[in-house]
Amino acid sequence: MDISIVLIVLLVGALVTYLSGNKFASKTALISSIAAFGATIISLNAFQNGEDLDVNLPWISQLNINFALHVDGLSLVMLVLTTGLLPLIILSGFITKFENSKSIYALMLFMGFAMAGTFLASDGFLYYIFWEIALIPIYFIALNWGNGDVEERKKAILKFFIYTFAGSLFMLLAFIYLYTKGGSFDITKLYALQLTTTEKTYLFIAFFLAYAIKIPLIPFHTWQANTYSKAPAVGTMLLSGIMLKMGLYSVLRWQLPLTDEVAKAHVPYIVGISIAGVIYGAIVTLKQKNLKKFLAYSSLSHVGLIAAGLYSLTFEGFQGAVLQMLSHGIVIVGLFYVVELIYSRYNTYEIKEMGGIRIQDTYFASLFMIIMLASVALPTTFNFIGEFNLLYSLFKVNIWYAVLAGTTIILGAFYMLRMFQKVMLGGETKSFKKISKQESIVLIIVVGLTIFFGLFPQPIIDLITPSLQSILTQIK
Amino acid sequence: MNILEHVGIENYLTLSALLFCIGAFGLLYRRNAIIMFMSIEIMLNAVNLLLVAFSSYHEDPSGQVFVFFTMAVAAAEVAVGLAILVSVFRNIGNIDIDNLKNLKG
Amino acid sequence: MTTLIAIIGIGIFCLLAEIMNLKKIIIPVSIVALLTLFSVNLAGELPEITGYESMIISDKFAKYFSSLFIVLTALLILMSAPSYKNSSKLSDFISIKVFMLSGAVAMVSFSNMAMFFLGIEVLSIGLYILAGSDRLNIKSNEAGMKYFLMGSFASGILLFGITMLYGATGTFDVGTLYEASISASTEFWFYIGVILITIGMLFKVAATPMHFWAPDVYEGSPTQVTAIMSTLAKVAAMASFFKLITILNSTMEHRYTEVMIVVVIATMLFGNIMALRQKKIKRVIAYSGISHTGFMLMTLLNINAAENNLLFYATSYAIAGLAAFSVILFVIKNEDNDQIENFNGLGKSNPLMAFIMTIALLSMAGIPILAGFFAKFFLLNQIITSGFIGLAIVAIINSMIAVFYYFKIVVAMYTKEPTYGKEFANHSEYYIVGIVATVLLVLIGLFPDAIMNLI
Amino acid sequence: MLEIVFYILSAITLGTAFLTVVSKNAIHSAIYLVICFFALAGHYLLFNSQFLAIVHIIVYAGAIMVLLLFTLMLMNLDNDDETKKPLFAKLAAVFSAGILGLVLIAALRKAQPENIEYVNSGVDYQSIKVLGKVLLNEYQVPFEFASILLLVSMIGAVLISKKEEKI
Amino acid sequence: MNTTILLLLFAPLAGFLITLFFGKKLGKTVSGAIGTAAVAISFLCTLSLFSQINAGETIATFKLADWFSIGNIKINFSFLFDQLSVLWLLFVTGIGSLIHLYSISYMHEDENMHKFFSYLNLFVFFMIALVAGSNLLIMFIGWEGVGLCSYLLIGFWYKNQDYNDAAKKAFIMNRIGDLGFLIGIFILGFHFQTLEFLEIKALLGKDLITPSLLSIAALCLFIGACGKSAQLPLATWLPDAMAGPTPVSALIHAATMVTAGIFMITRMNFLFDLTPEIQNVIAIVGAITAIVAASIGLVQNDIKKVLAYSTVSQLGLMFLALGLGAYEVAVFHVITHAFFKACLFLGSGSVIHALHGEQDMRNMGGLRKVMPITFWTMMISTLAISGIFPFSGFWSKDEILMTAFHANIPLWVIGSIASIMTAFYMFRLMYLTFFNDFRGTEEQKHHLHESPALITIPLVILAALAAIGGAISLPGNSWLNHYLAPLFKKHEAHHLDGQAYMLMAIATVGALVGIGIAYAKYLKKKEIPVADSEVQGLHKVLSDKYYLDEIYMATIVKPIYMISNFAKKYVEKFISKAVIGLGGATYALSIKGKKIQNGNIGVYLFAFIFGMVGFLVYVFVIRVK
Repeated sequence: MDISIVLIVLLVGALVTYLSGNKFASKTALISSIAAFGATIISLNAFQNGEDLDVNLPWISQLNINFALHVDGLSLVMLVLTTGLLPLIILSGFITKFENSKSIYALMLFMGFAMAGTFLASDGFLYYIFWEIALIPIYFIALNWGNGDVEERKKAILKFFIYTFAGSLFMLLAFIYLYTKGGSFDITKLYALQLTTTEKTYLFIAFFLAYAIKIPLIPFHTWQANTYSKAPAVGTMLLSGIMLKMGLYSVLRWQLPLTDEVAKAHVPYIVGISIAGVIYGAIVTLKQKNLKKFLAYSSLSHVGLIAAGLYSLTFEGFQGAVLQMLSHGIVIVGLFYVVELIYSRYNTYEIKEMGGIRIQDTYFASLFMIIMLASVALPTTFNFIGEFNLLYSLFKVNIWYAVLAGTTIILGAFYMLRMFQKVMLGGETKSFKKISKQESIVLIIVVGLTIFFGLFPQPIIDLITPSLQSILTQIK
Repeated sequence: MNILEHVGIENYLTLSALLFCIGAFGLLYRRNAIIMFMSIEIMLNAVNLLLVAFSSYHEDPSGQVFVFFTMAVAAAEVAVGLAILVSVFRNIGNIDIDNLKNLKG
Repeated sequence: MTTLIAIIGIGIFCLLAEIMNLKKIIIPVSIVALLTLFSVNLAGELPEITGYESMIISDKFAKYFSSLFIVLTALLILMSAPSYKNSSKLSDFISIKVFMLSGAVAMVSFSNMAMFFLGIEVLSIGLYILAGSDRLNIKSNEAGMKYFLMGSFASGILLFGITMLYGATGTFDVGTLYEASISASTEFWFYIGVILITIGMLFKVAATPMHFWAPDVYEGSPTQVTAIMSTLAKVAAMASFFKLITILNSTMEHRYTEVMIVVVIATMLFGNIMALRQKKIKRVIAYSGISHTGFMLMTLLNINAAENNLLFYATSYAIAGLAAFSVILFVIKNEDNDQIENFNGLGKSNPLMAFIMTIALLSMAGIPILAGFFAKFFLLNQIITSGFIGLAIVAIINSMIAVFYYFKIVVAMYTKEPTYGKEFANHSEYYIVGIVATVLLVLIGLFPDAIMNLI
Repeated sequence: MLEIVFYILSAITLGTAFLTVVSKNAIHSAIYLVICFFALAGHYLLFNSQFLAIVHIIVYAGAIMVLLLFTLMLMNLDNDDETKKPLFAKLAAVFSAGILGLVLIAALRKAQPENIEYVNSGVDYQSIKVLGKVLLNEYQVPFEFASILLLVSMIGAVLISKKEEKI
Repeated sequence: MNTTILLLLFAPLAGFLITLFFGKKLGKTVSGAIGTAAVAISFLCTLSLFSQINAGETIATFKLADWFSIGNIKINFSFLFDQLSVLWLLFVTGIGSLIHLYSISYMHEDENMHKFFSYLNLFVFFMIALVAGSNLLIMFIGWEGVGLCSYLLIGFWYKNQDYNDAAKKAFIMNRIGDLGFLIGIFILGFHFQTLEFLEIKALLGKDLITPSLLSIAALCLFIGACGKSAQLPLATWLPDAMAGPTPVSALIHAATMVTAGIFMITRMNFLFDLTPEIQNVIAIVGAITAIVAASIGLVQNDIKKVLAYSTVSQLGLMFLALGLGAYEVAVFHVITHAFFKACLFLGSGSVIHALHGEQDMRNMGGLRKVMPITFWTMMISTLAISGIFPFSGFWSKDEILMTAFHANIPLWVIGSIASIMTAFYMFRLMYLTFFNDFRGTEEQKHHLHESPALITIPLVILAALAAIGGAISLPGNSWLNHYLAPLFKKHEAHHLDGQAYMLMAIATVGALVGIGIAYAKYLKKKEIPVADSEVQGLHKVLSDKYYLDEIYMATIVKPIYMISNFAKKYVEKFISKAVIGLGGATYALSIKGKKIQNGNIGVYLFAFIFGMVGFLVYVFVIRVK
């Protein structure tokens, strides 16, 4: 057995979903995604039993490109995130009636396939391919099933596509350059390359462009809010829950080890940019009127912190980043699901048109509140562990960085509570249909996961530690 | 007898170049499609002349053989060109190239 | 040589079939014949007629490019079948197309400049004719006229160049010319010849600043002819240009390279930028074709082992073009209206065709996992290996710009409401070509080795 | 002596070519062009390639020019109805043609081999016999291929000119 | 012992879960009973622990589970039961039980009563974690957890957006402190590679950290304490927090949660002892807070607001004591303060309950006769807080002032003045509420009644404790000092000499003066405070709380909003435009290009020829041979 089984399940799932027709598409998709998750868990188990799950098949012989997948703790954790969130996201699609649903569910699974591939690929070229094809399904999902005015949506999504595409092309250049130096795209060979500082600087910039856009870091973030607000909820979840993590993961897996020297020399600046993003994102979030944009900017702030942790080049930063990727992924899916639930009742994303929901559906309000509190990193939630690690790593770089980035716990509470107050609290204004049991499943899973891993994060830490250590050794 | 001993290849080169340029000039200067065709013929003939000159220069027959092909090409081109010209004329009633500006942008 | 003869045979068959009142079988037979020829040619089992190596050689380069041309022509003929269904000139059209193929084959397998020149003229004259073949349509006339005038001018320059080569060496033989090109004592006439030939070829492949004819001619020509121009003609010219450079200029001089770089950049930029605001699909394809020319020209900057890259790029580009044109033909139906609006709502009214078009455009835009991506990738790899990193950056900037207009069409297909009462040219031929091309695009993308290891 | 002939012929060639291009009446242009072709034939004769000269006359002055004239007559375009081109365009034409000529000649001059020795071995290389042999042996393939070219153009000319018949 | 500890920890959590999930089905009384029982169980467990520790048993550490590791630092769910934590738990759970009991009656009319109890139970759980945690991070869990509960309970009546604002403000201001706390944790964790209190204590002597960094760490922790214990400049949330139900004010915002800062500093006393300059800061901040809050309290008319400012002021006094290194004194005052302030709040709740939500003292009066139990219990507590012999407040406050006197005369002066003010405004409260005639509406008057037994029993118990609580640390023979001695650095006790008696006398006289003024003003002259609009001068400054809220609004919140608006409107647009501008430029080029492509074959040929000429010239003509 090897890890490609997960990819195959996802790909076949996408195909079967498409063929199953509109009527059964959602269920088929759910089953496929759960199957993929099951496969992941089995792989995880096998990995922990010491089995070798790697795949290495020749692909393009002339350029020495292989279909190579490598499994370590880090990639497994990201794989679990992907295949774990996918059923949740598909499930949260159930509250929306999609026209031509077979296509959207198939696209979602296909995107899951691409993203899983990104996390697993150990051949630079293969990695790039997966990275790039993940973009196509989300483009179509956002384009065809998005909301808002068609013209504006088109523009926003095209901007998103070109933006990210542009960034990744620079990454492709970087890879090709590396290939010309080493004659292979294999990650271990690339790690072993001896490059001059100038070369590394350019490589760093190329990678940085790709990842800074994907993550996104300021000032490359302007695609984000618009895309989030225009894409359908499931698309937004895929984007924010998993796709952003592709960028962060890649920083860890590719950028830092390959450009160690440069990254090390410029830690203060890059961490500075990231932290600026944290604060800027938080401040801009405050005044957002559209709930989806609100979450987009808050996400900007959160991922800024993750990026800062990564670029701090400390073990704690890496660990915190991985943990926070997971927790942010879980929580943001929950938040967007909440937004979609509200949308399904009120048919609006405008905050000012909401209010008085808690009084009508306290159950929903409680779940929302827990998710909201998790996103402000209350201790005992998963997010706290990540944020604690991240801030600690920044502290190791410079105490002032920790203080500045730490304002996120103040500002985060500020905007989140403000939003919660406006959306949920107050007297009854509009009638709100209580959420059904089925609708609450996603929220319960999210809440459960958040609290569970908030209390027992150590298994994850143990899983990722060896791979993070080896990356750190590579950098040092 | 070799004319090149008297005249020199450079003069033929210059002559051909000038003739070629006159052809090009005609193509640019005129708007009458038929005269533009003629200009093209002049250009091709300039090349023919040069081919013959070089053939003589190298005392090699292939240059002259090539002239035959050039002629064939010229004839073929003229035939096709005139066919197109005629259909243009049938459609718009004249052969002024400046009237053909529907395709642009 | 056998290939050429076989092709000409097929062409003559087309003409004879008309006389023998076998019009109905012309298209099927020629397609089957071409496909048979393709497979036999590709398998290398064609008996070779020896003794003509001084004129035609069938090396690997010639073999694989010829195969590409043959399969392209077969599909193009299939695709053009609906347009000629009721035409009394069917045999003329098909035979011209087949003869054009022979020209294209001559262009990649010549070993004497005469063959090259005749080949390119056969191809060009065939195109002049086809461009103007819609004789009652003023746009078609104009296209034919423009193409003819400018093409002849370019031919004149090409011929001048060949003459200069002859003047410097006294021969038209490729082998001798190659030796002359690497010899230090060659007269400088030779280089003038090289430059003039380059300029002529730049015209044929539509590179800036000799590209102006392309959009106009593409737009004016009947659509299936545009398909030929943007696939077969462009690819053949490109391959032939490549071959010429390998013969004449394998040790490329510094300044020549510089000029070529400028041309490449200008071509890519011009094509892409101009495509942005086009409203007509054929012009978009034309400009995008120009930008692809720019990409393909990059193979010339370092010709060592670049044949495969060119073959790959040419294949993926031409097949994507075929797929796109199958949909364009399907959608625009009559010639006068090829506005992009015609594609509105295609995603709903005909998902399959929309899908084919999407794949074609994505491939052209260079999105993985489609063939177009690998084409660009191999190319970038080549030029970065040769040290032209700046050029690579320009190339990827162009890829970004290209996404704009490709996606404009995609967006039109999926987000706009369909125009009601719009009828499509519902012919199975379009579906066949579209599906075959799409499958090929994906397959080539999945197994790029299949092409990359050929030459 | 031969030089003088060359210069006279050259003058005629260039002059008539120029007149072809600039004369307002298309018929006049055609006439000038015929003269130009004859002058070129004279050049060929100077090279002692009589066969080529004759073929040249037959093909160009005989066939091509007749075709052109015939078309002219057909369209009744002998009168000067060509509207004036803007001065700017004319100047641009003059300028660009001039600069092209200048550059071409400059390039050719620069490429001129320093010491040219003209061989005069007396070997027959341009008699009909030799040319025929070369054409039908060495150049057999292009020769045949040229026929394809002509075939294509023939089909094409018919294709474009013939009316579509309904079947 | 482990069972006891587990029960102690998880009884409130179980109560929380049961009341949260099944509260609605169980009904109000049952869920109230379950909630109360859960805390009572904890109290009993604590008692058991207390008796064990008091009997001289060793300190118990209890590791529940691993949590996570960060670098080499391992962080566990582990708990430390020593003298300090058990003592603290004792009054937390004790007072907590009483207040739960009280709430059964008090909240009976609220439809979400089960939720109220679940929140209270959750609070107690987090408070236990805060107090019993054996490392800084467990303490931090509790720290943030009680903040959350505070948020939930302040905004318990979430229909009113003002209450929600207050809740939000409390949470955010606490978070400012929490950031400080976190940074402090980072500094300690980084340098000691552990967060366990006992280990840090052991490692402190090993020179692992520079003194200046240690000071910074201490300062950061103190900032955390400031936030939680409502010290300046983070004090303004506490008065607003009175928006919550009165039992909440009593439990969270008077007796327990707000003293968490004092607990933390006491817990980390070994650290603060090494940083005298930070101790000075603490003392000064405490003193200033004491006097500022007391002065604001002088003019408040809302009964709960008066108590709130009094709480802030008393907390200031405790910090003063902490700053002077007298931890056991601070603890003593925390305990006595918990008794009498809880009693006062509950009493005021009883009053408010009787008046159906009326909180303005200007509309009260004469309640003495209708509500005798409430009156007497509150009177006892008022005497205690005013520092009248022999009530508990006298002993604890006196010790603080005495310590201040020995350390720094100005601080003593400030503390004394604050005490005088306390006596004044507390008696002002009593007079306005219970004496003279009733000033409310007829309807209210009609409904006036003494509260039911469930409300009065806790009042009586607390009043009793407020009266006699001082016994645990009488000067010269302090059980408390003795009990806590193992935790603190030894320092000499003040002798009970003449000076001490004199200070006691001065304090008592001061309190009596304050009471006298209040008596003269409000009982004799029957003055009623003027309406808010007529207030002016210094009075207005005090009434408007020195404009602290306005200043914060103008200097922090508004600018943030402004930046946010600016960023949203301009910066985002600008970046967006810059990006789109690139696209726009290419588009513009496209238009230009379309003009060149004008369909004129002449132009095309020109371009052709120029290209050709350029090529030739560049490559050939100007080439160096």
